[in-house]
Amino acid sequence: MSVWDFIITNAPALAIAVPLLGAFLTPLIYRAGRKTALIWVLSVLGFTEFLALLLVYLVNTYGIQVYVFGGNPSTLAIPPDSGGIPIRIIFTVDGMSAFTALISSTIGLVAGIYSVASEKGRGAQDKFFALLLLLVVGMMGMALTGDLFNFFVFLEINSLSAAALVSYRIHGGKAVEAAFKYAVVSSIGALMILFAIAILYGEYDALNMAMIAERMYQTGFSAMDMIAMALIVVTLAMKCGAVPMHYWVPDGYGEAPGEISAMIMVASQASLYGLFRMCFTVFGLSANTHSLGWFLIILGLLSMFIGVTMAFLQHDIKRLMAYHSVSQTGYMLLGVGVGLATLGTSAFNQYGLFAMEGGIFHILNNMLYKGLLFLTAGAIIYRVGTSDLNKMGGLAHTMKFTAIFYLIGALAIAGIPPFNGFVSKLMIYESVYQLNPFLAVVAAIVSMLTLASFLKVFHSAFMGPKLYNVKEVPKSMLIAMGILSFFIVLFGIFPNIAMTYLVAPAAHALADPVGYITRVLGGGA
Amino acid sequence: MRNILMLIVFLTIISFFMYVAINPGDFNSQTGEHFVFGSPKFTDMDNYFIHNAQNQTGANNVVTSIVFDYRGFDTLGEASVLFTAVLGVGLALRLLRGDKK
Amino acid sequence: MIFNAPFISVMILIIFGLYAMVFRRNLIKVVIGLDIVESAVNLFIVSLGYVKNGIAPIYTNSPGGAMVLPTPQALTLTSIVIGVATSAMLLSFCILIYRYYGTLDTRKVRRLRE
Amino acid sequence: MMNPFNPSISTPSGIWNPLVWILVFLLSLLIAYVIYLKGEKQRKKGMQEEIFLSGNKADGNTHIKASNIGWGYLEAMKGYYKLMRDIHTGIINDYVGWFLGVLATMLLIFLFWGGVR
Repeated sequence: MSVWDFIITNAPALAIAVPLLGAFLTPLIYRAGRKTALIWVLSVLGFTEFLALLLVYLVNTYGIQVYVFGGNPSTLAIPPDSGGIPIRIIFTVDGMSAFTALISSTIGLVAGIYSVASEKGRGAQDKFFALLLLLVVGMMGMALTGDLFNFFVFLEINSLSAAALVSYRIHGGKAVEAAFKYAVVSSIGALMILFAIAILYGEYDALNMAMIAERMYQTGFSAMDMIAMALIVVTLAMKCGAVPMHYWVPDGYGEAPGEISAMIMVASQASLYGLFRMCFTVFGLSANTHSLGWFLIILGLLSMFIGVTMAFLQHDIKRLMAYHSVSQTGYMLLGVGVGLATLGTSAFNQYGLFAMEGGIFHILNNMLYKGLLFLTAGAIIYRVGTSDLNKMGGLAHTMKFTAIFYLIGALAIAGIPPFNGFVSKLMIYESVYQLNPFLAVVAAIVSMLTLASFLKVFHSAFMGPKLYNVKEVPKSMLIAMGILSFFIVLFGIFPNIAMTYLVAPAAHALADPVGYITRVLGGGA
Repeated sequence: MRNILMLIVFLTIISFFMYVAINPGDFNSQTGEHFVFGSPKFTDMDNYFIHNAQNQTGANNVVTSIVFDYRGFDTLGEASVLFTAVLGVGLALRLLRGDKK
Repeated sequence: MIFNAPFISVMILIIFGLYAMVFRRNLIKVVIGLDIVESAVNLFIVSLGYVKNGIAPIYTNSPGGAMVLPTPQALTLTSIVIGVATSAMLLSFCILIYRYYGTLDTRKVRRLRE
Repeated sequence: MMNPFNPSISTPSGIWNPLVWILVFLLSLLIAYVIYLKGEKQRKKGMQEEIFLSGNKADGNTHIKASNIGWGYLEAMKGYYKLMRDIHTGIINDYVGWFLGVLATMLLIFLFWGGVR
């Protein structure tokens, strides 16, 4: 068996194992010098990115990939002597998982490149880079796993490493406060998920998502399932920053370093993935998806509106952007919520699937432009030394590239046409309008307020007289921002590239829980 | 005001959690009790472990065989969580140890 | 119903933990509340696996008869370690917060608001 | 399967093509430039170039602070923002409390509004 065959066969496991090995070895390799460690970290991140791309290719070519840890062969989901129940931990990679894994590893790579320069000269960098890799592990694991308890374990890796990274720049204790709040909130959430997993285990004696969904469908949706569903859905909605529980978002994103804000933003998208996976695959067959969908829609509306209005109030650049990511999460919840509310009816094929595609495309776009904006905010703070917008001004005189990148990101997030934000917003407006016109109106108003507050940032940070005599940021930060800007423009002009290879498979995978279940419980190939 | 609201919230949560514990049957009474202490409803996955663990893994302790074989990947994840926490504590407390910056 | 007494005590523990997290104004007590919830959930998982008159799932010197379900015990082992890791992180953050803010009162530890 | 390099995307009620949009944008730039060229030739330097800020004459070095931007909007929405400020307390107990509140609401909604099919 050649190396290539080995990689193809074990791609889902390697996508976890490679960054995990990288994280374990980083503190050791850092002893050999910073440069060696950086080469190591970046090559690990690059290889992870390659594996995620390979997973997307495999899923698009051969359908859902099943990987059984310890199975012989590794695709044997159901052992022949077990009577049709999955025994071991199973990774199930469908379109949505591959999509989330791809955006997670991409933002990890970009943040790695960016932090080469931005964290130079700070202490404890071996731990910083190891935690960065662990955060990638957490996101990838949440995306790829098909086992509930395993999902919980990766959720904990995700939240703990994110909390540690938030506290990296201690910033007079403020960053530690933010990290504490983030850690408390995500720990109680994770415990509630564990509680729900215990309820589901006690009822069905299974931990595999497909098996639980199958048994739930057979025995009927009981009150226990309802309570477990409420626990899981509310927790994951909190982890992705939906509004009545969004308070940790501005704290956490606002105090973290720029590239870490971008990564935590994508980590919360991984929780969003978990939310969609639970709603569609685990509970989608049995529960009342109509009311569940409307719950997501209402959360999305609240997130959109309150997020954007609170953002307008802020004068701290990172906090402002953090509130905007609350608002952008609202768009995704709205789009996918419309898909969930219409699931199983004739409206689903008319506009529900399209709304889901819009919501999922928005996840990709949000990763690109919100990541870019956080990186530009990090660049500004790197040069100016403050995050207070009131003290900024005239940066466009000297930081020309940063200004251009900021403008690309701001226009994209506001939905100005040739950039990618417009495409997904258009898809959401058009389809949501058909469910209820009010939803589309709110979405459009939120989009306008977004533009207003980013113009405010542009004016106060980049325009005006030259207050600071600063240089352009170092090259590695510009490269990281340039990568994201390139994809923003590319997906803005050719949206069908993303639609064909990433978004449409993801939406179809979510909308087809039966395919997921039969692929796992059908015995594997 | 806050306390009254939180009281209502707590009462709701208590009633639902107690429902989980006492488990008198379903709301729409399609199905009976789901889990009773001492007699689980489904046991097939665990029966597989109990019957096959000794043959397949060579461990007399079934829990060991699950922790290190059937669900060994969870144990790897657990080790990673511990590693994460160690790194995080080291990162957070680096100033107390007197590292620079 | 009364046979579900272990579950009932677990729920009471969870409620106590949540109460501590919502109403106690000390950061350490909030962390303690979190730990109570965590122990309660672990207890819940373990008690789910009990089979009437079951013995520990170990074949060495086994007297025979029904065995309790092994999976919950394995899950609890994992989740205990995770809980320890979480508490360690949170308490180290508490140390730092006390160092920089000089207080552990939650009403004063809020330089980040709005 | 769609052609991935086809820029146009069709929505339930229309079609969107970024290339056409860019063409129209460039065309409108061209038209604007033509109109600009047709402007008055007699315009001299120093005729209409003074900067005013809210009616006061300003030198070129004034910079509006971020907190002062959108003052009218914030003033109009005062009640709403007061409510929002009250909600965002920044106390960790309240963060957990809101989580439990949404959990309780969700449980009640699903109990009375069809969580069980």
